[in-house]
Amino acid sequence: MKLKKLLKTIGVLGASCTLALSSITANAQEDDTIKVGVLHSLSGTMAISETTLKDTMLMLIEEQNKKGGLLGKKLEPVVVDPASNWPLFAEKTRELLAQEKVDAIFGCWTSVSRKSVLPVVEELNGLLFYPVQYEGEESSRNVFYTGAAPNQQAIPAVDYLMNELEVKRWVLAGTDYVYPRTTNKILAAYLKAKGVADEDIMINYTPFGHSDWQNIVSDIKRFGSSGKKTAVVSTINGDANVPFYRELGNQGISAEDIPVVAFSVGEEELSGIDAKPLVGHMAAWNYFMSVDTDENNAFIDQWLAFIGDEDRVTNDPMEAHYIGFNMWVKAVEKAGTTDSDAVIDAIVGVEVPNLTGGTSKMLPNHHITKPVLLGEIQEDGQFLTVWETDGLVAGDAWSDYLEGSKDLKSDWVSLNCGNYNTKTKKCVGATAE
Amino acid sequence: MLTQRLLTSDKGGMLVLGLIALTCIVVPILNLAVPESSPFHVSTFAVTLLGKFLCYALLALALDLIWGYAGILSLGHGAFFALGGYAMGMYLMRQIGDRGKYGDPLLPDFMVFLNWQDLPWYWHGFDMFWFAALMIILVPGILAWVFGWLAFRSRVTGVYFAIITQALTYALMLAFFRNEMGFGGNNGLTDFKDILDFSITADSTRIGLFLASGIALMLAYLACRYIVTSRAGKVIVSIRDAESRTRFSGYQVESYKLWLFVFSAVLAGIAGALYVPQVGIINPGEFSPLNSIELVVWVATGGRGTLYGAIVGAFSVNYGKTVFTTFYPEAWLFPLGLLFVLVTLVLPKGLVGLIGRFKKNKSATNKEEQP
Amino acid sequence: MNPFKHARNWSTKALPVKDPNFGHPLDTSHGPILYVEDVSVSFDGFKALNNLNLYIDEGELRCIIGPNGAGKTTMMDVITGKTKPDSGSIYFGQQINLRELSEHQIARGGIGRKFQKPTVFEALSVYENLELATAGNKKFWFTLTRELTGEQRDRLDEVLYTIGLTQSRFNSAGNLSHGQKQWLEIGMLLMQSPRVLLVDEPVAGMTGEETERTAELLTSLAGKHSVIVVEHDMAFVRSIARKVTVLHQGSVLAEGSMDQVQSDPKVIEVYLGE
Amino acid sequence: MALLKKSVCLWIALAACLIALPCAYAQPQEPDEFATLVDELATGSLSKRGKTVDAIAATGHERAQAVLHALLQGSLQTTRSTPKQVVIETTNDVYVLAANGESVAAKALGRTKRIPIHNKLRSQIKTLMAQMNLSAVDAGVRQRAVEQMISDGVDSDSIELLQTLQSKESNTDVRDAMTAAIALAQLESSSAETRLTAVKILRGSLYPEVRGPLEAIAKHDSERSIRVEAQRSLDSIDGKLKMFRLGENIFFGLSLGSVLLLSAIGLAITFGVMGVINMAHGELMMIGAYTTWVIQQAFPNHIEYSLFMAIPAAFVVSGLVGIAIERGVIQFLYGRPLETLLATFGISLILQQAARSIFSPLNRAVSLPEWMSGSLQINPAFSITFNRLYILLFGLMVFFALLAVLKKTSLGLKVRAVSQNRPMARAVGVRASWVDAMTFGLGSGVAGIAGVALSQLTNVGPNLGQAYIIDSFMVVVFGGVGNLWGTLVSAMSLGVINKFMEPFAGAVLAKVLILVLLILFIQKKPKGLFPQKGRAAAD
Repeated sequence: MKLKKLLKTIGVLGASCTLALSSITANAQEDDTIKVGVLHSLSGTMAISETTLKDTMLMLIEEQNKKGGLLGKKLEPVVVDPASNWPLFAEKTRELLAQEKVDAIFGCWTSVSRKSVLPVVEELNGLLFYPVQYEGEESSRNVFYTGAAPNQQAIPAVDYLMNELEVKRWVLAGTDYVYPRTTNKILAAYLKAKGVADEDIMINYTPFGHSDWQNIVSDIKRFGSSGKKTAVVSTINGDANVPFYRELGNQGISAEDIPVVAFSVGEEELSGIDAKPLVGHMAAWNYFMSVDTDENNAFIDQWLAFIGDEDRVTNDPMEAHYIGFNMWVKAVEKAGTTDSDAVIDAIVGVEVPNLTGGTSKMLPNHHITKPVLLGEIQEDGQFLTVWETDGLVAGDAWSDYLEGSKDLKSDWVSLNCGNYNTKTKKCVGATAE
Repeated sequence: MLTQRLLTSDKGGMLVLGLIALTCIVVPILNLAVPESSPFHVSTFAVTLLGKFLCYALLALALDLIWGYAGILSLGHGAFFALGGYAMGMYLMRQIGDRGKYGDPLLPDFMVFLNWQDLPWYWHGFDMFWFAALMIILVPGILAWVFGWLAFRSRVTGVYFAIITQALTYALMLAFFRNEMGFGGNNGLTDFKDILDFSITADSTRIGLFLASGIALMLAYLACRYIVTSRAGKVIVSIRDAESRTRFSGYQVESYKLWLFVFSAVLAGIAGALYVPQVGIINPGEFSPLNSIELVVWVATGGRGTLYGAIVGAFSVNYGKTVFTTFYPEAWLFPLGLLFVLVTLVLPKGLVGLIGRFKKNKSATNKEEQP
Repeated sequence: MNPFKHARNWSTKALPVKDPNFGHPLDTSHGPILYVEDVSVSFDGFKALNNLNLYIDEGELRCIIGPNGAGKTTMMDVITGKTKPDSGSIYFGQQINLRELSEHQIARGGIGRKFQKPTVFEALSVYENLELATAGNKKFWFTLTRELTGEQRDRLDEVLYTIGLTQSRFNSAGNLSHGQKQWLEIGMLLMQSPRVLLVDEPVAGMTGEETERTAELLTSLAGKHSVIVVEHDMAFVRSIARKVTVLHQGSVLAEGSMDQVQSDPKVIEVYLGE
Repeated sequence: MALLKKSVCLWIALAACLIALPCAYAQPQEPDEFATLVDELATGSLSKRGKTVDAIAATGHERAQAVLHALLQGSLQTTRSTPKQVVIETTNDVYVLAANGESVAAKALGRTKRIPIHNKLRSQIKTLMAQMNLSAVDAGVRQRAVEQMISDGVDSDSIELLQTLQSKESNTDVRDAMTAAIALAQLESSSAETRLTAVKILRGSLYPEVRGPLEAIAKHDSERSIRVEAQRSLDSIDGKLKMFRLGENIFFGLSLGSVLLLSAIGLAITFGVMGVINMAHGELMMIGAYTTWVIQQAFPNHIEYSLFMAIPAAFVVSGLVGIAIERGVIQFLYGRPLETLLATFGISLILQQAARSIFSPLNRAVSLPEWMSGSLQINPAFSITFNRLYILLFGLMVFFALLAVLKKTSLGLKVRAVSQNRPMARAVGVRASWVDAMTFGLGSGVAGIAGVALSQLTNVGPNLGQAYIIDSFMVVVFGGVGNLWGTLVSAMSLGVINKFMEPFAGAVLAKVLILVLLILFIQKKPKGLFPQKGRAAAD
């Protein structure tokens, strides 16, 4: 009797659980829209950077719909919150691709989130547009890297410092994670190749959110007082920047004495800082809000109108989404379908205008061409462009300055391989299908 | 005899166990045998999601055993979970072999990346599953033993214990974030290919992992029941309620706490090991003290000191989280935070206690359900 | 086959008065079972015990009285290992130095203690309370895998009868009356088969009838066990005491029969004077 | 935001105005050439601006200094309308013509645009101004000018100038700096004797620029005696540097300690005295930091005083939130510390999300008042940054104030009574619930004050609290729960230990080691450095 009752209860509960499950997995399959997944953290530590990108995507989609959508259908954004939790990124990607059946995902910020998402995107053959500058050393058939590779940001910046400011001593300071580690390795190799001695390079790593910079700044000061011109190449991430620059300013290090070139400090980060102590320090990006072109002005006006706040700024990853989204739209139109394989084939070679007056092109290695701009921080939190590359720089997935990757090459058109070893003439790891 | 001891007078537990067993039977069938077009099809997404919940439930069970029964609140249980996960992750990394991006037969990608020449000593052996499996048990177990021995011996209890366990997991998190440690730094371990020669992305492997998690959870539940219904279990409850009385009854309280803590840590390690191949990544974020606190909240929400309450809690909170992050991505922390507050204020015995309260009029509640 | 087989046999054999944990029978050849000699304890400069000397004979029933702060509880703490003395020695029998042992070892060795406030395990039933207290192997792995032996269960029933709780054996201990809890705690001590019982204020809060029964219980225990009772209730002390020790400011003020002690001018001064 | 920026400009412009004032009445001698050059600043391209600046300096015009200074400070602006007028914004929306200092109405100008400069120009202007400033009235300005010259490198032309000025210089500090500058330049002299004297003069000189050239001489000079002397000079410099570096490290440690102290001290009350594991403590600090920002937004023209307004405001706001938390949730959970942990963790999530919803997930820019920035230069090798110094002092002030409140006031007495024996305190007529609310409010308010201090060091955003919560708990537990002095000692010692470990262990490992040491320490002394005494403390 008792057992029977128990089994019955289990049955009822089981049924309701299945119902509950199907409510998570409910997939409204409407064929009259094209779904676009937006995978940016809206809570947790990364929300600070990623929320803006979510809004950018919503704006771009809205604009596209105003223009009549895509292939005659409306675009429908599907926003999820992976909450700065890396396994959750993978789970949400699966949800977007398998449940929501989105046709493309725009998202991720940190390297680790991309790494977490990557296997899922490859497994389910989805499309991911990744808008942030990153360490390179990766090329996936299903991912499009619209942010800068190291050769599109770090190396030109160092060239500028070396040639224009005659910097002789280098401090490579970064947060302890992959992007700074790789960038610094590439830079160290590059500098040594240019004849910089070991003792003229100081490398320093700090944890995320490091807030007490007193002795590191004092070390930098000492390192920089040897009579040779010194510069800091900073890959310090996010929250650690404010205390770093404040300490620099307070210890009396001005941009003329020891300039800091940052790769992770943009307009958005500056809008959260009292920019006064930063004036004159530099950043290398592919886009500055201050660039005076028609496209950019239109984009800024559109953004400010969309977000309804006059004080908001635009930044480089937003431009990357702008380029990436337009490339995707163009490729879909070219292919006539949103099918992943067709879009992957169609998108290589697609050219769209970027916001700095040039035209960016999708390369066979799934990176794009971009200009590199060097700007000095001004008091209003904007950049004054002091130098830019002559033309556009092609993104390089595998760095030429690293031992492990200098022989590797990525070409998804002719080789259909993301890591082709030019010496052994083999596709390493055999990830290609 | 034993079945009777473990299962009777544990109606809630039987119900939960039955449900898990049912899920373990039904879900694989609905996933593999039912065509995708059918409304009864359970997607692979749902399978991995459920598999993840099962691992969380196992972790919650481990915590409930020491918190609910021995009154030891560990705010660092995520550390054991993550260590088990890392041990499994290291095995999976070694399984990649030369299919990494750089094609190095021995070194994982991130080591090639950092110009490491040799495999660090602590990575040896992880190419063998049995070794990894041993480590999944030993590493959390030994850490728990050393830590517990130090802590219990000097009678660190209650709030102090909670805080130093938090320090433990925080220290581990910072340490694992360091790239020099050789565990992949912030990116952790990812891009796994095979487990035991099965492709990790295959649906059948997913079902296998899902089943393994379900079975592990059921076995762990029975093991925990066995402990709490044994004489040792009663001693443990006595320690919770009147520690010095137990001591003056001739029990070496420290040793009881220590073994229970070690067992709980091992369970957490196993949960982590099952979790990693299903979510496909392990990184130092798992050590974050916030994760451990959240874990405590699952147990509290479900109802502590009942074992099955922990499972209910883990499922309901995580299900709620999944729903909220999908439907209210901007504001899901509000309901989540509110839940924590309400549970502690209104439902000191958790969801299970709430159900118990409804049933109170019907039948006399069994004693063990009361923490 | 069974790794615990050996241990089990050993524990059933050890159930009688011999204590298993010290490996040899307690040597009480010189009379006293407990020697407390020149023991001093101080907390932050306050001397709780000051060169305390106390000898308890085997099978003796000793009452200890004294005003608040005389050091009664501290004395018990010192004997049971809860507090380590600053100086002095405490011997159990001729050879066992209690200062070197921890609480559970002392308890296993045969010194049981009842607290001032009744502390029973409220979440467990009366039966389970006694089960826990039962003498025997108390190691984790043993209790995890073994049930009580028949012999132990018989003894448990016996004790249940002695403390008069046979009727409520399956009731939750938390639901017992105050007096019943006190008895249960004494019962738990008995299950430990101790040589020495330390009983702290056993009749506090009891009704007259309960007090009477407790007095009966304690006197019946003396002889088989040495019993040390700390009590404020003079009438109760008079009803059971053969020998009384008066503590004052951490050392013994007087010792003797109740009448002797009561007529001692020093004692009168402490209790009435100033 | 815009208002805020303007007020920043205001102070700078004011300073510029003070310098410009004495010149304002003088009639320009060659108006045409100077005015043309000034106009060129606005019309010419960025790359040509350097030459224009040189030319302006070369005119020796009285207003040259004012114009260059304004250019450096960013207060030199140009109108958008043609013909472009170049103006200096002296205070908010008050303009004078750059070329002659005549004031103009803001309306007449329309919208103006800042004339941008970059680093090269900036250092060029600084060098130019240094030479002009060598004969400034203010000794401090002269000192900085000499130091600027030292760091730019002194050429032979400047030696003579410096030598003449040095003989006239009345201020000893400035004279010493000049001596060092001259000696530094003379190190390159071809005369061995001059080099030797220079090497001797530079013995013990702490200017960072001195070491490099001296080292070179010690290694490569042709004269052996000079090499020996140079080495001796170097040794003496190194000896001094070592000492100052130790001093610096201790200060760094104390400063880190003061941050720990501030973040832990509120917790020492809510956790230490009341036994509430307040996981929302960090968020109460966050509220304090946001309060600072709101105050700065509300009074954009009074940034200098904003902190003095923010401190009481933050105390009140955080305190009220704390009281609300206590009345709403915690009062039902006394005696169940682990439950308070869960509930307050939930509250911390809600508060974080609330901050995100109200202020956006982006960080907010809290300005540093002028007096908080910069450093107290004790000598060229040792300086103490003002913000750290003030925060250290502030932390100690808060600590002693709190100590006084607990020891001397009737609230403090009641707090201690309730924390030690609740029923007894109630029996003697203490309104325990009122005291609870007040105590929690006090602890929360102090957390708010800590937030004000933190806003001066780090980001103000929704995650602010998370960064400090674990450290705060460690400090309180290490010091001994319920003991304020313990908190002070523990915060300061943790800070100093950390800073002494960092140089060889690195920032991450130092922190890990500290945590491990803490764990081991608690095993040894489970109740912390200064355990609470008496029977109540026993369990």
